[in-house]
Amino acid sequence: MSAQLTNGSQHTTSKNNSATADNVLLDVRNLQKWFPISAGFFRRTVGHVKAVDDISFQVLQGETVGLVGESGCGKTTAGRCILRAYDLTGGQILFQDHDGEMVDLAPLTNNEMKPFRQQVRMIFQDPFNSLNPRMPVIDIVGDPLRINKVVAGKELEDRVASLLAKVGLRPEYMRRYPHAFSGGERQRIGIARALALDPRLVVADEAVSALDVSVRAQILNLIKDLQEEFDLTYLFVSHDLSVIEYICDRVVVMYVGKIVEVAETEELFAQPFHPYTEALLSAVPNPDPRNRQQKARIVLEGDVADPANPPSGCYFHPRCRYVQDQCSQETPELRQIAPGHFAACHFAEELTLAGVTASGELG
Amino acid sequence: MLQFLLRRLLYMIPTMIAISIVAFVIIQLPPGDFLTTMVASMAAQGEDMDQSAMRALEEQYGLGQPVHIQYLKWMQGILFRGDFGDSFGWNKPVSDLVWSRLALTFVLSLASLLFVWAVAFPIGIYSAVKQYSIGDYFATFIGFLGLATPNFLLALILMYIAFKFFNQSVGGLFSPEYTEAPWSWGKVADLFAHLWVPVVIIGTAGTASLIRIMRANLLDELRKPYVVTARAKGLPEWRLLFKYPVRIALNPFVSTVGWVLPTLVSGAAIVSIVLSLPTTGPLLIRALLQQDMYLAASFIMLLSILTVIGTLVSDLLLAWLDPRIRME
Amino acid sequence: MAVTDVKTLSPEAVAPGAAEAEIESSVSVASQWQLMWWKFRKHRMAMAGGIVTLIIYAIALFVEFLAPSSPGVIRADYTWAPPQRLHFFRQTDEGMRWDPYVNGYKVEIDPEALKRTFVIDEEQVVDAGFFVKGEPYEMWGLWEMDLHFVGSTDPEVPIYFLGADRMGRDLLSSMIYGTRVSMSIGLLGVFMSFFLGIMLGGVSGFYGGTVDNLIQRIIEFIRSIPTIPLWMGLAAALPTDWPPLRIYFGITIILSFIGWTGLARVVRGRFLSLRTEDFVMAARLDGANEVTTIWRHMVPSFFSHIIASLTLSIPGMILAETSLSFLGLGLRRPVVSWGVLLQEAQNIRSVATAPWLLIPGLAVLVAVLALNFFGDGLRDAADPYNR
Amino acid sequence: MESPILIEIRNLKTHFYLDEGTVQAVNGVDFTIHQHKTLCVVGESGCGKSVTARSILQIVDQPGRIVEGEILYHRPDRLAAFSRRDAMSNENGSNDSNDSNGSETTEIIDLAALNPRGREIREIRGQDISMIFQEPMTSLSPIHTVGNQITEAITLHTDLLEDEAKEHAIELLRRVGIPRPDERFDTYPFELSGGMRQRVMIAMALSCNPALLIADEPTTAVDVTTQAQILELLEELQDEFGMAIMLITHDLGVVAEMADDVVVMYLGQVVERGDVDSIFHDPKHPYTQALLKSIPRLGVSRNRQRLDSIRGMVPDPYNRPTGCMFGPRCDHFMPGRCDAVNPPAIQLGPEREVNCLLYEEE
Repeated sequence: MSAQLTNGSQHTTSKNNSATADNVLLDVRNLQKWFPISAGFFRRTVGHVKAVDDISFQVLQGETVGLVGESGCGKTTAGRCILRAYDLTGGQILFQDHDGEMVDLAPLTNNEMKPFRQQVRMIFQDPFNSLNPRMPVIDIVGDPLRINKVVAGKELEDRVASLLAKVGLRPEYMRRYPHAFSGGERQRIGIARALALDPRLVVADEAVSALDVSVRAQILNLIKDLQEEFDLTYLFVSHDLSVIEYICDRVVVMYVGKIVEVAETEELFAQPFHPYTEALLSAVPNPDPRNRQQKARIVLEGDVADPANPPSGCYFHPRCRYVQDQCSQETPELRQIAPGHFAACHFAEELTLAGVTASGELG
Repeated sequence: MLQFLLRRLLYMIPTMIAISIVAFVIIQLPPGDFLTTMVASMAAQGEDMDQSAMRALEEQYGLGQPVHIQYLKWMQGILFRGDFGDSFGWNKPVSDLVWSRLALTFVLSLASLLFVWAVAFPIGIYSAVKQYSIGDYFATFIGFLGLATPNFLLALILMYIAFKFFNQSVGGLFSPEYTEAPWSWGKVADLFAHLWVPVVIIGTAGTASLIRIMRANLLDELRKPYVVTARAKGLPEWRLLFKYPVRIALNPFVSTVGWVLPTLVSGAAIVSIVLSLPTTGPLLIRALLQQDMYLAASFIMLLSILTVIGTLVSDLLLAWLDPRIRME
Repeated sequence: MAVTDVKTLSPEAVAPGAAEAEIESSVSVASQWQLMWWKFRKHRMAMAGGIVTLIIYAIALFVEFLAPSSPGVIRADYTWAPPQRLHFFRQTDEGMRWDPYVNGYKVEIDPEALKRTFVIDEEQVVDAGFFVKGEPYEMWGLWEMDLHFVGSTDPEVPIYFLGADRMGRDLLSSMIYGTRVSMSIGLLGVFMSFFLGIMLGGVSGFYGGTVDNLIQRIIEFIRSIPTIPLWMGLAAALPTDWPPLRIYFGITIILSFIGWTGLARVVRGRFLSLRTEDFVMAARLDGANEVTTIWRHMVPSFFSHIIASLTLSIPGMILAETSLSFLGLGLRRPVVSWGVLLQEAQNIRSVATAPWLLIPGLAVLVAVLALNFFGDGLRDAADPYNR
Repeated sequence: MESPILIEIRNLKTHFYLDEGTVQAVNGVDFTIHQHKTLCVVGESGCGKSVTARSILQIVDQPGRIVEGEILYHRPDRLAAFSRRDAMSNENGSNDSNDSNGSETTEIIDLAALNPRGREIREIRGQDISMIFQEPMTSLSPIHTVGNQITEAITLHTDLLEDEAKEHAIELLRRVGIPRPDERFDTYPFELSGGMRQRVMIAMALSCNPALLIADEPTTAVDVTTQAQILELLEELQDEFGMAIMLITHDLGVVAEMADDVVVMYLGQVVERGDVDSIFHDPKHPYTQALLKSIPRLGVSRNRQRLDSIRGMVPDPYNRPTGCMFGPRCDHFMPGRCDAVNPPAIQLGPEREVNCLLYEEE
């Protein structure tokens, strides 16, 4: 992990990203995804939902980067753009190929994407909708192998069996249909499918949010174990800060389609530089009744801004308790505040914001 | 709301134009025209028509011209003079023939619609609230039966029963003494006395499917969380039922006018033929068989427009009922 | 078994106790068709409807053999002859004996109307039988046969189980022949609208955008025209001098012209909702191309719904054909359908003289009811994964 | 526990009769709710916490019904309740709730014995006991204005006139933190955000100044910042109105922040109950212990020790284990004992119980 700490300084915004280190697996530059709003008889486009609006970040080989924010902040859309499940409105998605070269995935056609679809895989949120109910497990997990002509026949069966064993399911269940499994087991099947093609980057979109508390820990542990075993890199999309803190090395915080803060997990949680991050951390309920009295909770006013019609300047200014005149007029750039620690706030240096201390209290 | 109304009115224009074209084209589809039909029937009776008389008739009706010219002339007449052309078969302007019959068709369809609603609404509510009760099963069964019986068959059976057991005829919309009489209160009363038979016949199929729709809608709504909220407030069951789920299930119910109305108009056409009612049905079929072009096209067009307007009214009603649509 | 079916569909189904292991695993590996069958089987009315539907189609298949005679045979001396009841046993000196027969007719003159009417004469006996030799026919147009399921043992004396029409044609034979036409015209019409509906609905739902918008407007437009006047117009457009077979196809095309809109809506709706399903996205991310995604993932997901909607649209076709033929705008003799037969009952006079002419209506009723129940059950069973 | 008892649930059983079999959603639950206190019921999906709450108001959905047990409602003196209402209507009167602490209970009603459609239970619903739900979008009628829905609750239980009720409703909307309440009175739920809708629900629930507010996963469907707003609001309102809160949640963090007392449920049964501090710092039941260890905690899990997960999963409701419900997943499973006996509640102290054979005194 220490290697990445020093590398953090290279992790930058679009302005100074000339150098790309060897161990940058994914380099997202100025990613934009706007969804048109259409109305009327002829379905004319009357505006855009700027779901993801010009975001840049990097993911290093072997690390887990968390993408966190509230619903509607664009984190899921960003993840899906990286998987090229959506066509982009703008920007680049540079991905390190096997031979170390950075390839921009953004302009690739479906056919050209095919080799990369094997290297970038996804774990879905909902274990019920993400498995085709009309297919037995062997087809669900084996289809990526078959489609990409990796293996076939008896060999495919063996591969599926070993994948199922890896994720903690009994291989003899491979003829069963999804309806025979519980939520946690289904999520394991989904993970087996993601791993089938020996991926290098796995985008996990709220992978544990739909699971029961007692099963959630099992899956989180599994995700961690598999990372070690297969040398995986994760982009972990979640709204749950305690899960993010547990599993991620570095965290990207998003608000209304923009990145507001990027830092090493420990730093971000201990010393946030953006008031939104502070508020988010403060809002997480602390599972220790003894901390209740000490905690001065920051309760944000109002609701998340509408991405179709965001406020002027800093999108967060209407809810920010440190708001100044400048905030409603100028849009803050994401800039480096401390080594490896970036924030998009005009007053990041001046503010002293509260994080979470190691004991779980708010400092 | 006003904007909604304007937009809906605007949408209607292309639909109306398309309808007029389709109506006209359908009539042009069969080979030959009214004249050839006439010549053929005359020939069958051993008569001959002389060439110059034919040419004169052709000229008179503009039959020699290309179809699109004929269409444009026809539309011009309708739009600027309210002139739908002449009926060949009756040798009269179409407008003399259609309006009174169309008005009766309108009355008949509207009455059927009201009947369908009046019957389907309470039965549908009952069926949903008392799901799986004997009454529900009975309503479902009758519903299926109603769906499976063709309108005209029901008409025939009713006629047979009336004839056989009551020795009276159920056909027509007026008693003989009023048939040719000018409109008066007595005639209106007579109309309503006769109306219920065709209304019941036409309405049966529609009622059956609407009961099922109302039942399904209401069952859906009854499972929604807001019902629990209302119950947790302490509302009495019946008040709760009518203020919330029934009221909300009413919306899709109202929107069914869109397809119930065309079905009712269709049903009215065919039942009128069986019961020989003085509506559009019998005249339309005669016009079609005789290739009485302008008359048939005018009927098809006007009937279609009637349903389009009906659908519009139901859309407006829906918007009035449902704030989500109104404020879209 | 049936009890455990649904139980294991609950999302939290887990490894069972040893006793249930066998049943459990059979459900675990059950494909959607098996699950659907289990679900359908529990729906009693639907099962009954399905069986009746099968019987009707079986009748349609073997009409030549089942009908006592051909539908077109005119016997002017049996005008409006009433139905003759089939007696299976005959009273003899030694008691009841198996020997099917019917009573013959005698002619009565109505003193008021001075009309000749047939009445059943209890004195006369006409021998009847099963598997009798009768009028020769070509089975399926392939080979000659003269064996009839039921009929008069004497070819010279006709039997009218369901009475005769105004030209002395046997109603039962006509109805049996009509079954083939009425049931097949629905089927054919449905298959044509199925094709149109899947194509246009699929294009509309899968690609969306302008194409979708255009197709939607067309559908809305077609649906806003009242069907019977439209059908009447189109049917009247068929030239009167066409041969019966071509008229038959003409009518199926007219019926499917409107039928497809409903199916297209269903297909489009399914495509639209499936397009956003996670498992469809998962297939795309697996590297599957568009064709694979559609055929391996999307179509199987709504195929069962389509079959259900198809079944439910056949009755509409049957009713429409019946109405058109009844009005004289549809099929015409020598082709017989139930609607053509009902045309005989168009005015109150014929119904009053020969109420049995309404019997084809009963056939329509039974067929439509059976198909509706069957289709309803299919629709309920179509989504075995409904949580 | 100096505060008087408000609700006493004894051996409550609510079962659902489905074609596939009987689901014993709530199967012998005992606990107590005290006046002015917050009780959290915590458990995973399918543990019966929601059904328990609905049983109190007799609004269990159709195939389900209460088959056994008592729900004793110690109805506080209505005079005291009225004084609380007065306290509320003169807005500034801040912390009057202590006055009503000593309010005497005049009658005890067994809610489980009342006819679910009868007048008695309807008078209690929304007036004495009210409820808010998880999904504020679907829990409000989409085609009635929020004002209409709140006013209805008021006029139903008071003899306020229509415009007085409206005034009161606007006051409530203001109190729950809705800006420009007089304008919002006429809006429809779909015009409001999730957090605002939940506030409307709360305003509606508090309109008759209930003795108990049941909140069924009130923050599950909203974002974490909105959750903080709602929880804060509930705390404030409790101080001001003095009602007891029964909060149902699966989030242990929410429990730690809100609860005075905690009931832990698993598969339709209570496994442990006690005050919040002992539940979190001295959990007794293996399930509670495991649950607390399996959640990632902000700040604490930063040192990245593995989470201790509970093995297996919650059994499906038709296949309940014999004996202890948690037996098959328990690390302390005692063969021959835990699968034979459904453990009874073992008293560890006042209001402190655990249902586990490990604590049985020989």
